[in-house]
Amino acid sequence: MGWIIPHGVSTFTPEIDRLYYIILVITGIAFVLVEIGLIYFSFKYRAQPGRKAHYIHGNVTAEVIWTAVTAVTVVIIGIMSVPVWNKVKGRNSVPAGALAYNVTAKQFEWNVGYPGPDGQLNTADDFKVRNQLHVPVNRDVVLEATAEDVIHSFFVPAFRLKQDVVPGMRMRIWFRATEPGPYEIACAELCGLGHYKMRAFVTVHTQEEYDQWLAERAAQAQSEAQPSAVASR
Amino acid sequence: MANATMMGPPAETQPATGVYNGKVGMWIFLGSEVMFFTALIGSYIILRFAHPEQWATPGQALNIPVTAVNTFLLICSSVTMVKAFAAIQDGDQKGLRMWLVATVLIGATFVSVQVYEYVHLAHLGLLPSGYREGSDLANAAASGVAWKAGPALPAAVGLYGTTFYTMTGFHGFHVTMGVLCMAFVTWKAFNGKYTVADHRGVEVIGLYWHFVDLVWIILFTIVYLM
Amino acid sequence: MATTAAVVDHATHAHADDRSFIRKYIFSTDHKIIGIQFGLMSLVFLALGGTLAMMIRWQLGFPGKPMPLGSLLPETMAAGGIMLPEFYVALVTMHGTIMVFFAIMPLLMGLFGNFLIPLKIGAPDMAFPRINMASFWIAVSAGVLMMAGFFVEGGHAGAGWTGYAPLSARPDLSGVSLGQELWCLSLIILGLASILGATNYITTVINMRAPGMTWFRLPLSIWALFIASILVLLAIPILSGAAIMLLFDQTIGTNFFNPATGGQPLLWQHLFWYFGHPEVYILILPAMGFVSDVLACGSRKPVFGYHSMIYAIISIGFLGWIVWGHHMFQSGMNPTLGMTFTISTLLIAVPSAIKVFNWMGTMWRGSIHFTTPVLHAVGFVAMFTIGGLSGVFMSSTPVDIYIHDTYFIVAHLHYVLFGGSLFGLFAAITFWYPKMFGRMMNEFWGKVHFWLTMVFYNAVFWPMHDIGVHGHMRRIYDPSQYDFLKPLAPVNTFISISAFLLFATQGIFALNFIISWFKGEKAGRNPWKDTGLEWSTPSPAPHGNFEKTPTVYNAPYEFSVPGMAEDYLPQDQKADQSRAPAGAGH
Amino acid sequence: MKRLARYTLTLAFAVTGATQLLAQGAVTGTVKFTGAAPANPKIDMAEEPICKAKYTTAPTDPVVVVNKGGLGNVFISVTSGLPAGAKAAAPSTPGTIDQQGCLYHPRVFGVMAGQSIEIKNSDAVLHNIKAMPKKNRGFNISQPTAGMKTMKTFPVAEAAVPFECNVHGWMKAKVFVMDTPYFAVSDENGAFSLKGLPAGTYTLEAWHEKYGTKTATVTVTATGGTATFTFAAS
Repeated sequence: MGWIIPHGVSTFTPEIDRLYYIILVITGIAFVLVEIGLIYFSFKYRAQPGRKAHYIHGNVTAEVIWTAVTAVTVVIIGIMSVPVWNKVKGRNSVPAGALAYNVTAKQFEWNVGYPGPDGQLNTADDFKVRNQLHVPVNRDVVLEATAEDVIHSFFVPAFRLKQDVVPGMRMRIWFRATEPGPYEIACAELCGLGHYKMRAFVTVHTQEEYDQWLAERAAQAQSEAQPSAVASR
Repeated sequence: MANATMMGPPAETQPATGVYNGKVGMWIFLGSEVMFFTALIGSYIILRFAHPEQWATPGQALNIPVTAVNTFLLICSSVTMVKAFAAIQDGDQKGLRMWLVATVLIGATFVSVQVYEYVHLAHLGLLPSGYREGSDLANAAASGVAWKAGPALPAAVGLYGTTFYTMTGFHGFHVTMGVLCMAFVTWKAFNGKYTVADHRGVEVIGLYWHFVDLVWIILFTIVYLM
Repeated sequence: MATTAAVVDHATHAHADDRSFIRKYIFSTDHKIIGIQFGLMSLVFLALGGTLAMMIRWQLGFPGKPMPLGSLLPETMAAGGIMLPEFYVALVTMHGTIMVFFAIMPLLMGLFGNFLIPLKIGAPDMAFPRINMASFWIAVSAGVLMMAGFFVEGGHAGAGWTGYAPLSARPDLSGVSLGQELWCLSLIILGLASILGATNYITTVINMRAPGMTWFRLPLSIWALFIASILVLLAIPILSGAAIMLLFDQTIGTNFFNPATGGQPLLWQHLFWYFGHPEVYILILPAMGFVSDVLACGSRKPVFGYHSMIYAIISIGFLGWIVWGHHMFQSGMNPTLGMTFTISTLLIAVPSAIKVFNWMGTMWRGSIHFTTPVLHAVGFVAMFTIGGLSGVFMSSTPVDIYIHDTYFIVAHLHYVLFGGSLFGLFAAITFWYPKMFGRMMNEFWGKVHFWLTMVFYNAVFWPMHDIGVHGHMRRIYDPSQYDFLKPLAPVNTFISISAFLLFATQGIFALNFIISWFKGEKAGRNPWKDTGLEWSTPSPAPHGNFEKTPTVYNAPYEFSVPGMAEDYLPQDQKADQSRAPAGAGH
Repeated sequence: MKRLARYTLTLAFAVTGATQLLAQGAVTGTVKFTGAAPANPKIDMAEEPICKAKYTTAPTDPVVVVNKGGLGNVFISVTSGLPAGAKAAAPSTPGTIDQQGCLYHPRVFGVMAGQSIEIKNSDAVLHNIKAMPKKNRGFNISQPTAGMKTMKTFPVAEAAVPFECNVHGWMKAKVFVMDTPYFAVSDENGAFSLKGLPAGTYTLEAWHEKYGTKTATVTVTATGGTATFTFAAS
């Protein structure tokens, strides 16, 4: 059975995976102790002719010990979670200077808004690509995500990244991809009958590839959008 | 056994608390009611904090004087309820009946005034979904001029209408239920089912009635006055 | 006190039962009949919820292939036997809704809350028998409404059992209008039934305990039902309030959850989970209580740490109110709150661990008779442990980022609700069956059912952790759409086949249940040699329960008291003063 | 819309005289399009290889279809001239809309109120069909497999009911639900024919999803077979 997390390609991966494995080991020990204990007790103390159960109501020392051990363990897990959580989703976690994109989720597509040639988001030369997020490798990226209709959840398994996108709210989702390549984006929150088809792609490029791609798409959008963009306002 | 049809078991063993089941049960049930109104009021608070601009200045859309009188009536009905209870404790059957009838009538009046208020508001243009298109309020809000000695009405009142009707509506529903149960208790009082020794039904419905009054005082404060 | 009670007793108890058939079995006010009615209703719903799960598993195991018997379904559900996505979403929604609200909860609270509370505290009936009866029939009408949703235009509710707004509030976006409205209405009505039931249980426990039945002589099953009833009483009205708001949003145009007019979609989640987490404990606490009773009896030993078990139940009940945010870590809630909820959530591990260790302590140095109920109880401990431990993963917010809304969660919740609640229920049903029907269930087939269930159950849900760790999302109709999920297809097929076998295995239980009703071996008053008050009455217990109000002298689990001839000392049996057990009167 | 002026768009309805061959009262005509047709937006169907395989050249979204100076996908109906409240029985044959290559065929069409619409999926991919009428009851259904057919009916007349597929955000169609059978859609060359109109004078309206509506008056003669109309471009 594989309890092994698949390979991940963002800066969050090592820390989240490490925490996962730490918890796996801790819970694994508890699991083995309890299950072996149950099997052992079931065998050892099974009813046999002549056996009489001991009349015991409890043992305060034992109870205090296992209560304390459990409490300390879970508090340690909690404390270890804090810095990682703050890094990924904390209030001011988005690094300064992160490349920004607009992401608009609607049934059942992810529309990505790119800054046009001026490099600024939310200006006239922005262009939109459906279901395609292209980012450079080793750069901080922030997605300004909104939803048009219902709640969606932006999920990139390879980045260990998930964030619900709620209509009426603006979510800032950031990450830093570490390996070029194509990865899948899924919607992780039930959003209607086509939920399972709400699939998109994030392509991590090297910086040169990315610049080239962006320039191409911007030019294409420029030429294509001119008449129809105006018409549809 | 007077209240058996409503609350009582066929027979009660000695209650462990020394308080009869009906009363304990009503207190417990009211715990549930508290949580219900907490959900409504909590949602109101969250929505209002999120969009304070959708709330009209107190007294602009809602008629405070009328509702204040209505509130006063409801508080009076709590008093008449207490009077009814006191009467039967003294074995005063006549007093019990009189005060119960008074309570039922006042409760019914309260609900009627609330229905009138709804009709009036809907006519004026406030619906659960917000302004009614083309209504007086909608036009006034669109024009942006001052309305009724206050500032201009909010441009949108979707949440205001939503919370107003839901909260007062559910309170009204509770009062209506209370009036119906109270009418039943009154009917039994006229049949002489309550005695000095056993008048549990009067006490139990009284508990509910006071609770509903208390909730109204909170609702009146936050919905009408704030 | 005992004398006053005895005077009343003569009037109420053990009189000739001359009620008509309808008063006796249909509109009965007898808590035992109402309990059994709840039980039968929820077992039907359990089978139905299971059937829905099988359809879900068919689609996941064999995506796009025509379902066996699928051609019997109308075109709006399955076209040529191939399930439609909107039907799949409705299945997912209704499987969850039915199992939580119409199967597990009424089995635990409706069946056993009703059946056990008066019997185990020595009361002749509930505090409010008529309200009790009303509660059942209100629940039935809620069930009928819920079922009606399958037959309306647009299909049944399709926003998940959690009904997240705005999807649930917008017929144009979900394609479902009447179905979702019926869903809300049914939950509101069921809520009323639950609240009436809880009021009844709490009053009964507070007020109607037999003389000598002090709080610390109550069996753990009653403590668990009592705390769970308080949770029902306080949590269900929150759901009712939320469902009413949702219903109004759908029907009269209110704006609670409509973001376009300033409504707050997250408000629904806060309300739902503020109800929902206590609900989770409503679904597990009673099972914990039953298992404690069964394990003590099976091990012939007092429950280890009886007092700390009670405090654990109480603290789980309390902590349940301050952890709802852990369902919403990825919802866009204020991230700072995340830490608070992490800590409070992790703290729940403490009382849960206490309970697990105490169950093991109960078995330790006992003399365990592995009857069917005891097997299920031990199975409960083993499986609940897994469910509890997998919960630690998602309470850690960073790990939750990855596994939230994946099959890891599905595995976790089924380990708690199936491995926990349902194994606990199997233990309880097989244990108290003789008291309900006067006959024993078949032990051989009971054991076969247990072992097959245990094997197939783990074959279904254990691999779900694995696919969850690989990122497999919940509630998706066709995983083969995603490249990263394609390698998991064989696992999904394996899970599905195991699920069909697991479902088929439950047929053994159903047959055992039905056949034993008529043909089972006659049970005496106390077939398990247990200490509870219910075993001092005939099986099945008569109307009014006890020939004479019992007086309680002992703590609930006085097994194997040294120096006594029998290895159990019933709660209402005075121990010889000279050999008074040390634990009595705790 | 203003910058559009440089395309000097004109919609011309040139209705030529009906010949003997045409059924009586038939109005035939063309929807003309002058000026340069704008390029239609490209559709990236990479995510749906099954659909992409159905095209040899990169598919575009056929918003503006111009051939030989004629504009396609224009819906023509009679707005006045018919007796008030005129209604006709709906035909028993359904109107059909097909999903083929991740596009709707036809993109614009009319049915009569009460006439069934057959919604067909010719792609082996999931399409959902979300209809958003204002006067009728909307629906949102899905067709996951190739060859699936679903029947739907709108009982009340309503113009330009939007159909869309949310899985493929570019897929859009418009359905006109009419009380009378007098409507037509121009073909890819802009030609249309309105059959069976009784004699009289009518106002016709032509609707295009991008360029809005144009009206024209036409006179249909009673018997004798021929009727002559001229629609002037505005």
